Amino acid sequence: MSRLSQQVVTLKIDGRDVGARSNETILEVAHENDINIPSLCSVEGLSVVGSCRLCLVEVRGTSELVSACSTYVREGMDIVTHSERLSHYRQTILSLFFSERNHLCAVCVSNNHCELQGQAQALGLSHVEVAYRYPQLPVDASHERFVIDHNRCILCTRCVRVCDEIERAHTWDVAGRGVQALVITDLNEPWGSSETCTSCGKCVQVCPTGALFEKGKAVAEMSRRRRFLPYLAKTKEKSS
Amino acid sequence: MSFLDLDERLIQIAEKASLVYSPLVDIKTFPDWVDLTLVEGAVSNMEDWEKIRNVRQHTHTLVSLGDCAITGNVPSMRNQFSANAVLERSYHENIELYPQIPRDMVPHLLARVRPVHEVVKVDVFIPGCPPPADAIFFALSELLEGRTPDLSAYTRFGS
Amino acid sequence: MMPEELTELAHKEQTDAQQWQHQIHVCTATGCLSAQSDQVYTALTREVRDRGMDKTCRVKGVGCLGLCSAGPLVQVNPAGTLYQHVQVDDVPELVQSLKHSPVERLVCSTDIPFFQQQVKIVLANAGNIDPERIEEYLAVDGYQGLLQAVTEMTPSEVISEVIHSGLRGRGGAGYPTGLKWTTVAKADSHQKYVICNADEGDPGAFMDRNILESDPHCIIEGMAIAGYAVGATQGYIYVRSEYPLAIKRLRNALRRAERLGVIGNNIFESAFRFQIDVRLGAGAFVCGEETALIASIEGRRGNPRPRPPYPAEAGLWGQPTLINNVETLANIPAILRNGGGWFATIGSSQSTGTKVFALTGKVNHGGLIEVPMGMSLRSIVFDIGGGIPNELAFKAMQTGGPSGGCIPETHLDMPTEYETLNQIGSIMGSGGIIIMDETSSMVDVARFYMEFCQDESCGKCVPCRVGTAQLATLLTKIAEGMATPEDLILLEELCDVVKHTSLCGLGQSAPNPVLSTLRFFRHEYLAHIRQ
Amino acid sequence: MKTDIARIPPPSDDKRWRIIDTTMRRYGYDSHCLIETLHSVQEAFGSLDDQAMHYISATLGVPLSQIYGVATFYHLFTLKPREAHHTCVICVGTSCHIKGGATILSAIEKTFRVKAGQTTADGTLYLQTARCLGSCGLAPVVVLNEETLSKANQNNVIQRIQEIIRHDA
Repeated sequence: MSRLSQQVVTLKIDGRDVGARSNETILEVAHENDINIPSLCSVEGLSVVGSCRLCLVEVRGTSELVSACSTYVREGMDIVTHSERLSHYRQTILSLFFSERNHLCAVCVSNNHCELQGQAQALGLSHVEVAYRYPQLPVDASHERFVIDHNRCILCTRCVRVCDEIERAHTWDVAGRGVQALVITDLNEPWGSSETCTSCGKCVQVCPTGALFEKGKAVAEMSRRRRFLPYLAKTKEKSS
Repeated sequence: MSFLDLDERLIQIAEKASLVYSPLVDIKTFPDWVDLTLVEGAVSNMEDWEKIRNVRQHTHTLVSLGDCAITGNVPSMRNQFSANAVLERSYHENIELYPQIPRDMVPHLLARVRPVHEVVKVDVFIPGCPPPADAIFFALSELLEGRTPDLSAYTRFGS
Repeated sequence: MMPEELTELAHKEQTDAQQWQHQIHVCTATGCLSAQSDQVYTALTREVRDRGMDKTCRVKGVGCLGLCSAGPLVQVNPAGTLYQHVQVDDVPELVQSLKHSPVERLVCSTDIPFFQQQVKIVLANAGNIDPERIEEYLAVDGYQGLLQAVTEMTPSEVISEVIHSGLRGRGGAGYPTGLKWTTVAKADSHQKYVICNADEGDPGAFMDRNILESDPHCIIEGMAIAGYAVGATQGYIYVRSEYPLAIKRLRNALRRAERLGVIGNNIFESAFRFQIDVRLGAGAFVCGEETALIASIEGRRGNPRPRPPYPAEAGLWGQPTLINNVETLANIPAILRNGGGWFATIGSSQSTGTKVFALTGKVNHGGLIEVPMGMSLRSIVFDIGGGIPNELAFKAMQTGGPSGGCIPETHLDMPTEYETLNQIGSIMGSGGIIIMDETSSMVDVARFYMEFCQDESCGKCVPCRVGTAQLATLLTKIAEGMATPEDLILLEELCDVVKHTSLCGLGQSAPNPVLSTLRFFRHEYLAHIRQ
Repeated sequence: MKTDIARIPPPSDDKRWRIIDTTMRRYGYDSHCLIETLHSVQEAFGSLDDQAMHYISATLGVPLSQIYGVATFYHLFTLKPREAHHTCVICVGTSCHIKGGATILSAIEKTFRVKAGQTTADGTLYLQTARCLGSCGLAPVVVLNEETLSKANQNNVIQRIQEIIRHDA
């Protein structure tokens, strides 16, 4: 989503005057100014999907909420990133994530490194009001180095995007729809027998939860390295 | 156990509150009225179910302590299967000598393990597996002062 | 083709039509076909031939005659006698009667409000012309609007005519059509597209299908005019694959239109060229959403994406794209022929023109209707619909399908307008109206729609993916009498979250049926709650 | 037009592959025609199997997982062939629901011991639900093989199914 004309604009975020280029999103400008807006699906260097809905913010003068990751800044915008209403919405959205699959932080490889767990703490989610769904989901450990545990997947599609946009293998995609959706490799074959997977491991590094992890990691041992992403994204931009 | 990790701070708390019912106290029936109850663990069987409803009836402020009480945590892993399948697996499939499902003495399993707040109203939640002593101390201090604690700086799911 | 040829062909067809003493119109739209009207058609054709009447009497398959609940319908012209529930066995008697008086036992009175109170613009040709013959469309001034636009008007003049008409999107939201056209026209790009959204997915709605089956050329003409106005050369019609007859007639109509040269290169000897392709859906309600529809035409999963940018700026393959619903486009030829001012006199000031509805459920006269905007809801139910059968009481009127709401008796005197329907917690929607009597459970209706939304959620954003599933679970719990007062509070809270945080219209409007039934029929929910 | 991808031969001599190829050729072997191609396979073969998806992937240059994603997103596509002698489609659209479509569905499920979306154990009857068949004026509607039963009720539908099954025997 590049824009040809780049202008300098000024706007307000949480009452602070900030300057930005018109081809930047609200989320980018907020981060540049050390204003934290929660998000789970967006990650620097990958395309924007706007699916986690945690980065919704209020724009004064309009009634609709907009996702900060997918909305470009405009001159004179007056943005509110934290309010009682937003905080209630964000907590409920997190509850929906937790209720959807089987997230057991205590026994998860990503315990203390997990973005979902981190957001729950940051947003003060003390418990989940909606009923847990307890779906039966598979764990695929057929790959020689990695494992996917669908019980912990939040369908942010970071793995799908990094595989397609950076590694250009497009081994991952989403199958099915609605609450039945699952990330899959190739024709829903075991990951280990995928003909297209290059075993580069980028998907594992971008996963926000414990869904994708390296074999041999025990509880709380799975931390991620993502420094490669902005650099590779830039290289890709230059070459295209 | 985490509660005991409060160490010498236990004394501070003991100055303001008395412990009337606990696995550590030799009283078999729940008292008529208590100001504050900390409850651990998920609701798994009929005995838990009846117990927690009784506790709720006789408690002013009910606190879910730890992930099992709040999320179901590890005990809830059986929820992907039916209660019968779980019994079958535990008492038949994995047993070589006299496999049988116990009918007496063992409480009847609920179809699903449930977090405490799905069964009764819960007032305060202290997540963590286990919740750190600091979180428990902060929560108790605040509650004893009549305030509702915000624990996000002290603990989280899993922590 | 030359403009003169068009007039000549139309004239020839009009003259030919006059030679027939009788024309028997048999409804061959899906509604009547599912009551075996095709067999009636064949039997009539054979009977007329066997009696040697095929020089004076023509049997013709036509589009929807409207009163679907009384199908198969047959109309004998020029007398205009309408027959209902016609069976193959009735055919000899019917043909015999042409020389005498009508077969009384089969006659369906056209004096009833169902027929008298309708105003037909979009459905003017439905039931009158054979949708498989382009000549018949030409004979009723077909492609004259396009001719006028291309040969006498500039694109901006065409747009001002549409603005002047006050036409608003008939897909549901009611966005001003002229404004949408202006945005696409102003977008700076060499390549633009026009898409006709025929992915009609609301259960209980079949307006677009019947328009496509009854009068496919008016959509083609409407699209070509739109293409001329906004500067597009390529159009796509995205049709549900569940509509095989509509697809067949549309493809046939496109072939005829191409052969005649009313679409293609150098239309009417001008520099304007316009192509149309048909693209099929594959069973995904969410593809009615603009950005999901675009993804689907591009061959991808029908996942919506955040807007802006709107399709008018960056749509199909990133190019400016105009997306209009079938009924919206079907109004365009008439607006061009008669002028925007004429159109604006019909209906009410904020909602001009007519609206086509599929009227079904517990109502005496169900079918496809077209009424002027502003008509009271009560008239639709009790005059046109003829009231509730079996002497039961009216309970609610559902409009807008899974995105709409249920309107109780107390609000029936409201006029049919976009704004008023929004005020009472429903929407105009694409035009499905389902009438419910006192035996219908509103909790059950709310659950029905929520399960629909859960099934149709694409799964991209979490409020819709998990929220609709949670809402459906809660509604089931309520319907089964297992819910507590806290569950009802949670239900309302979740509705609020799903409505305001979902990514696209499907999720944002999914709670509407629950919210509107809670608003007007709260007591039914409370009756289910365990205290 | 895609020129960079070498054309690969169809998976077998089956003449139906020509239809698939014609569809792809009509769109210049462009990846955009994935859904049209899947329609074409579904129509010719009745379902989309791995072999077909591999062929389309190689010919259109669309990744395998993307094809699988699209094929499972749209409900019209099926990955496994349905083999039943008779198909019964119950409309569960709003009008039919209000007028008793659900009752008919549960009666059939009970009588023939089959769930919607499944085939009976003996393979005689495949039971399916449809969102809306668009014949709302004639609700409730049931489609038995090619035959449409309008204003249906559980008795006449069950009777008709039994007749059809008996006719086979």
